[in-house]
Amino acid sequence: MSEYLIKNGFVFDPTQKINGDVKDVAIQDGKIVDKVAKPKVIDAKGMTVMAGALDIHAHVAGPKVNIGRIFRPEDKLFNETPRKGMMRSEGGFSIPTTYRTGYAYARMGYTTVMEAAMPPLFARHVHEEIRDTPIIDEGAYPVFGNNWFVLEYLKNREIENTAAYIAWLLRVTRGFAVKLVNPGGTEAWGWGLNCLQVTDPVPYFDITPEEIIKGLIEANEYLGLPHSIHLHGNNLGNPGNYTTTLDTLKLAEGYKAKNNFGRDVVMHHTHIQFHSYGGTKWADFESKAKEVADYVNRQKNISIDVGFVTLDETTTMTADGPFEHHLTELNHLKWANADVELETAAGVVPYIYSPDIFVSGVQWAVGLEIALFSKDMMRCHLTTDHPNAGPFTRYPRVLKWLMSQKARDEQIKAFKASDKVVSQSQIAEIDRELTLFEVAQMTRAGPAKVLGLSHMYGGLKPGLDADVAVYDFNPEKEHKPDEIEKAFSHVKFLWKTGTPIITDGEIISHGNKRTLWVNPKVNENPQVMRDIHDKFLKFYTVTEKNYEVTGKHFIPNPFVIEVDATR
Amino acid sequence: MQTVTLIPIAQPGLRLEVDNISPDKFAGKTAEQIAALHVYEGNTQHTMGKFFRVEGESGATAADTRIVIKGDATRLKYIGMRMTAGEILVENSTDMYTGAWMQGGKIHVKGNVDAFAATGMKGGELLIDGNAGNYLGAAYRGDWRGMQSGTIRVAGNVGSDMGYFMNGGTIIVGGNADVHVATHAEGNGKIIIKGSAKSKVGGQMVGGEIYIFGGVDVMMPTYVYRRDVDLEVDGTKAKFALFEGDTAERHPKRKGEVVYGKLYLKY
Amino acid sequence: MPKIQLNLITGRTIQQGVAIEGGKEKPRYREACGIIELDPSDFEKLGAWRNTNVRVTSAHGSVVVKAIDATQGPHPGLGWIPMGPWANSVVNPNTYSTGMPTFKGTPVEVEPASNEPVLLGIELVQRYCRGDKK
Amino acid sequence: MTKTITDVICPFCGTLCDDIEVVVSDDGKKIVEVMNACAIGYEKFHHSQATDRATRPRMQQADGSYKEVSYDEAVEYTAQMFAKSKKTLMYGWSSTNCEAQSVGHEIAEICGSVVDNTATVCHGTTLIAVQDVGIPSCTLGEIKNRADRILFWGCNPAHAHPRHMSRYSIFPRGFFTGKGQHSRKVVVVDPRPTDTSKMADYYFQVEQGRDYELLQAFRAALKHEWLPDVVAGIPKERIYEGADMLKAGRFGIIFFGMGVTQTLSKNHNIDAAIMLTKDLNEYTKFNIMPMRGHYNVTGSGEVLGWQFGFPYAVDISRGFARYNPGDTTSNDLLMRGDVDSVFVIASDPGAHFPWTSVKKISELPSVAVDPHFTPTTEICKLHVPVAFVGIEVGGNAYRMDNVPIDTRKVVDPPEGMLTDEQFLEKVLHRVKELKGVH
Repeated sequence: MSEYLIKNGFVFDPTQKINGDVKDVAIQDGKIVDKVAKPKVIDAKGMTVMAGALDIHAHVAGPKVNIGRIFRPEDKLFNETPRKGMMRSEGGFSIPTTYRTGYAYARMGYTTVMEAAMPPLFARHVHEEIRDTPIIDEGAYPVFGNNWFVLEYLKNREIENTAAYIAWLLRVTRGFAVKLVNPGGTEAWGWGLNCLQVTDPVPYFDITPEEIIKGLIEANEYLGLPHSIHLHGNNLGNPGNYTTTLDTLKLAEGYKAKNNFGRDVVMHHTHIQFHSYGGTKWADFESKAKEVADYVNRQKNISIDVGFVTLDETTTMTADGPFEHHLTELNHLKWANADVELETAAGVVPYIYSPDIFVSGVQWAVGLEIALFSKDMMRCHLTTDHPNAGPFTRYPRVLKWLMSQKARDEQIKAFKASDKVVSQSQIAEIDRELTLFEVAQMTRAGPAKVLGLSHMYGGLKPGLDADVAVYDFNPEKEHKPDEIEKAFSHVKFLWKTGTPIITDGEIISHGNKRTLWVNPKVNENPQVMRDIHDKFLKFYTVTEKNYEVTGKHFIPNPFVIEVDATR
Repeated sequence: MQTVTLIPIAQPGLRLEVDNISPDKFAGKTAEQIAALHVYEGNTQHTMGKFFRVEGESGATAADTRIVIKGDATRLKYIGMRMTAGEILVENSTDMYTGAWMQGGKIHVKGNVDAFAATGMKGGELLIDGNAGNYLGAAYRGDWRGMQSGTIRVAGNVGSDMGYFMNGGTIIVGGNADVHVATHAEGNGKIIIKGSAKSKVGGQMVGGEIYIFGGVDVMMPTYVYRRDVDLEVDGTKAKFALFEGDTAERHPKRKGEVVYGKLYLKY
Repeated sequence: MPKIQLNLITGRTIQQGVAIEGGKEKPRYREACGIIELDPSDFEKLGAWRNTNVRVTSAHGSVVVKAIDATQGPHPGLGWIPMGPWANSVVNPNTYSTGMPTFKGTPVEVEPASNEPVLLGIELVQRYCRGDKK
Repeated sequence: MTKTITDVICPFCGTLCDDIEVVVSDDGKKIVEVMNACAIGYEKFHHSQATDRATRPRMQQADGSYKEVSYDEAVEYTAQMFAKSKKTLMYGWSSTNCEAQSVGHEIAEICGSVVDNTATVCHGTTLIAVQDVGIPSCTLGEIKNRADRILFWGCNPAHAHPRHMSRYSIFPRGFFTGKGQHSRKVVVVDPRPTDTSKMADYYFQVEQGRDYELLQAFRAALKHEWLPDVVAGIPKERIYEGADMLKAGRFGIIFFGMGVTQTLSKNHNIDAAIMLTKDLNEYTKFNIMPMRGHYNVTGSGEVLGWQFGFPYAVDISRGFARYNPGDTTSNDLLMRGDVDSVFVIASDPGAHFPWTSVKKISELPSVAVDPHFTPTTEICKLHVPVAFVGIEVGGNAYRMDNVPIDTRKVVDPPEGMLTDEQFLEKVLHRVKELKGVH
């Protein structure tokens, strides 16, 4: 019987509307409980207590992440740390090794992370990296938006077959949710082409991004999966793309969430910062964060994560193959591309968001504006689309900017083209400073609800998993901006499902890390099974029998979420 | 300027990593404190004192600290790594990474240096009386930012891949160069070879200048003869044939003019 | 004794692949890799019979192999020894600080050596490790 | 009654064929027949059954002969060697599974060793080039389904990857390539005509050692830049013609091999080939792929990549990872005398390193873990025979296009034999005791 009592902390838990009250939190056998008999007592007086945080979108495990690691030795230069006690050696800044990834999330109070894009054919690779990432629970989103089965079924509006295929693929890849990346555009990239608008036809397949997105919303709700579709829309990163984004978000209108996981949204649009740009070219580049945030505020059935730009040298990576080619044409830095048969593609390019470059400054402003214009922080989540807009290790710095206007003003002053950044954005006029309650919504309660995991994560209600973070941060005191960043960079204490991971700032355990996946049951569907068999015979280069991820050597500690979608 | 002298009293079984031999690390330390600094032989951490007798005093800052290494230094890696100021004099030859990532100050090696000397050099001066190994003044693996600034002078010959991804600074070679000179160079670095070069000279070069006095055995096919020019190069007045390339690469425009890598061959 | 200068390259052959999986201690490995493939024109210059032994010498070492007709050619001036201990007795070990020895493009001299034996792979390696390689 | 096991993965080359059928005796102990494999794969499955294979460790004696010892003695010798060494070279890793590699990496981290794989003499220079300029690539199915331009530069799949051409590149009929070979133009660049070039529509006999010049010339030709009359033995007209033919395709692929990675210019050859591919994406769709040799050399690079950040030549001597080919690569370390013991697993440097490096191995405390007798096992102080991965034990492997495929066990290893992973686990356990870590 392992029992802990965290006493006298300032507790922030939106799931219970607890807003900084001084309360005790009790842990027993991995769960939050009302009271405990003989606990080990931790005095959190003057400290901030929250549930463990969730990252709803980060590229932390899998083929393109590893391309990034392998092709950027310079990203490791002078930042490696040696093995210490039971802790493995760490390395890498923008694309850290799996061990540093687990440790770094834990240090910030994060206990659950979702790998944002899993190419199904590479599922084994993704799971091997997840296995070697200590402490944090992880799930992975297989990509569907350019998958030949999906394109062919949806061309004929076959929702039930699409759903049956999704159910099969989630099971054989041990996947968590339905991810779309540049729907249709990445298949077009197979021929060096793209789909920039939701109405652009996909070469050969005679379907549009619009039809793919709506069809997958319908299939996702047919299955009643925990998470909604997780969408990276078309036309990412281009001046004037906010209209494409609004066209994309509108596709969710009229759909209602159907699931048993307490999820209300039918579409999660990810790293929306990259999709909220005005202007016609880089010269007149401007923020359209207000337009996008206002629409999201009105539309209760969609959620977003931001993808804050952190102004670092980082490594961009996405299944949006054509975008990465576009990027390497712009910055002339090394380019990796990885097209995947029948399924998807990926690209990787290093990128420097320089405070000396006006566009980087505006991108920084767009991210912060999206959050600061958002009215419902349960539907607006903190991400950097790691590592695309910046490494996840910068979350505390982002919090500093979100919680302190002073911090924002200091950064604005530091820009070389400060005036132009101000004139092309609204960031300088915003005086909103996020509260810790709102931070807990953005990083805990919100993502947990949208992922359909609020029965496990995101709060401190008795019965939830005992993922608890204690920060050395007194909300009643005044803080200099950098003190905010410092406090959230390194938890004082952390529990993962009741196991002490960090005490007095030191990592003492690798915990009991789990791999989350969703196993939907659907009616027998002989046609889809025939189609699968046929495609493996004719077009795949691995056999059907060699496709499914099985065995402890890939997933030593699975946590399966069963969904019954039989009719 | 104060001088610290290191006299080898023992040789390591493996190569010895002496990144702590740098004016920045020695500054403000007594001989005893310097002798207590760490050096690494594989997985084993030793004190400097185990391999060197330390004599003299360091200055208060790197700038007024001078280090003299006597005796056999051929198994010492990383001498002067990342130094920002001050001086190092090596009376014989050194192993790899001499002056790697140095930012300022001066290193003078009276013998030869092995590969990767002045990797990612940002500034300062590296003087080599003997020969230099491969990858002199080159970028670290994967980095597109090679030698940025500073000066390297080699009296003898250099190995392959000199000035790999060079962005700035000057390298002057008294003798001959092995294959691949200034590959991927961009910006305005300058390489002068008083002897001859082999093949693959200026391959994939976007910008910068190469001057060769003694000829090239096989020219890159992607260099185009432009014209003859009279120049004074490091004290030598002569007529040079100007070639531009690498025509396979993209080339930026400056004031409407396309900027090429320039290869000057002395007649 | 006539000697010819060649540019030596090495690499895989399917016979080499089969032989390494069939057992490198076996004579079959020697038959597959203890050979040098010469262009007919180079055979003429050398004045040696097909399928007789020759000594191949470079600045880095020397080895006796059986000279056979080029199976994939013509390649006048190029000599081919399948990758293995025989080739590695003479290739240029210089890595140019890339980690990769220069396995292809080693200048060699080839001379008839019909009375010298071609050693078995393991024999050859053990010989030069014990230092009794000239 | 025999039984047939289907969808078996061939543990020989990077092609990693996964459609092999193996007929085994009813007691599951003997392989009776192997179907669909190439000559090399067939030989590997069958030779694993050899009655004369070593089944217990062998320690070298003073006279150079070998004496059988127990696995426990072998574990003790190996662990002691690791614990006493200042820097052990742990070389190989390419013919074993990713699970074994992982265990080895922790030993390296605890003992401060260098981990290097066979890429160091195969596609290591490719990895250097990828780090300098990236790599636009794809899975082999993309080529099967889309490619109409296939270029083999310095590689000879007819010999090195026998089923590559039929499964993936020249012949297969895919989704957009229903006519198979007739939908494609095949190009071969090699200093000598090969059995692969016999199948080519275009063959360029490049002057040996001048690939870099020819590649840059092709790039210049794409932009119709000036060229000298002849480059690397090829008339400029043919270079311009070749460039236009590549541009005219809808989806092209360049495969390359040791013909360029091991030839003068090495990483620069690959760099130029990758840039040629990148340039071609201005006109059409093009990708490039190294023809990886050992069936899991790619996997070794991947596991090292996510655990340490570098794909080979990883020096962990100071507890954290460092990487720089030319310094931390096997042949440089051996020739420079910068390691004091050698651990070889799942590869054969004795046969594939220059003799000067092999001699160094024989002079140091050394262990060779390999199912076969090899030149390496016969010069190392200790030979530890193990089960064949992909035949007698499963485990994950990565194909040349980075696709992970879980290999299968088809028969039991001989009584009492350990696998790579089991032996390494025992060594790791003992090393932790000796070093006092947990």
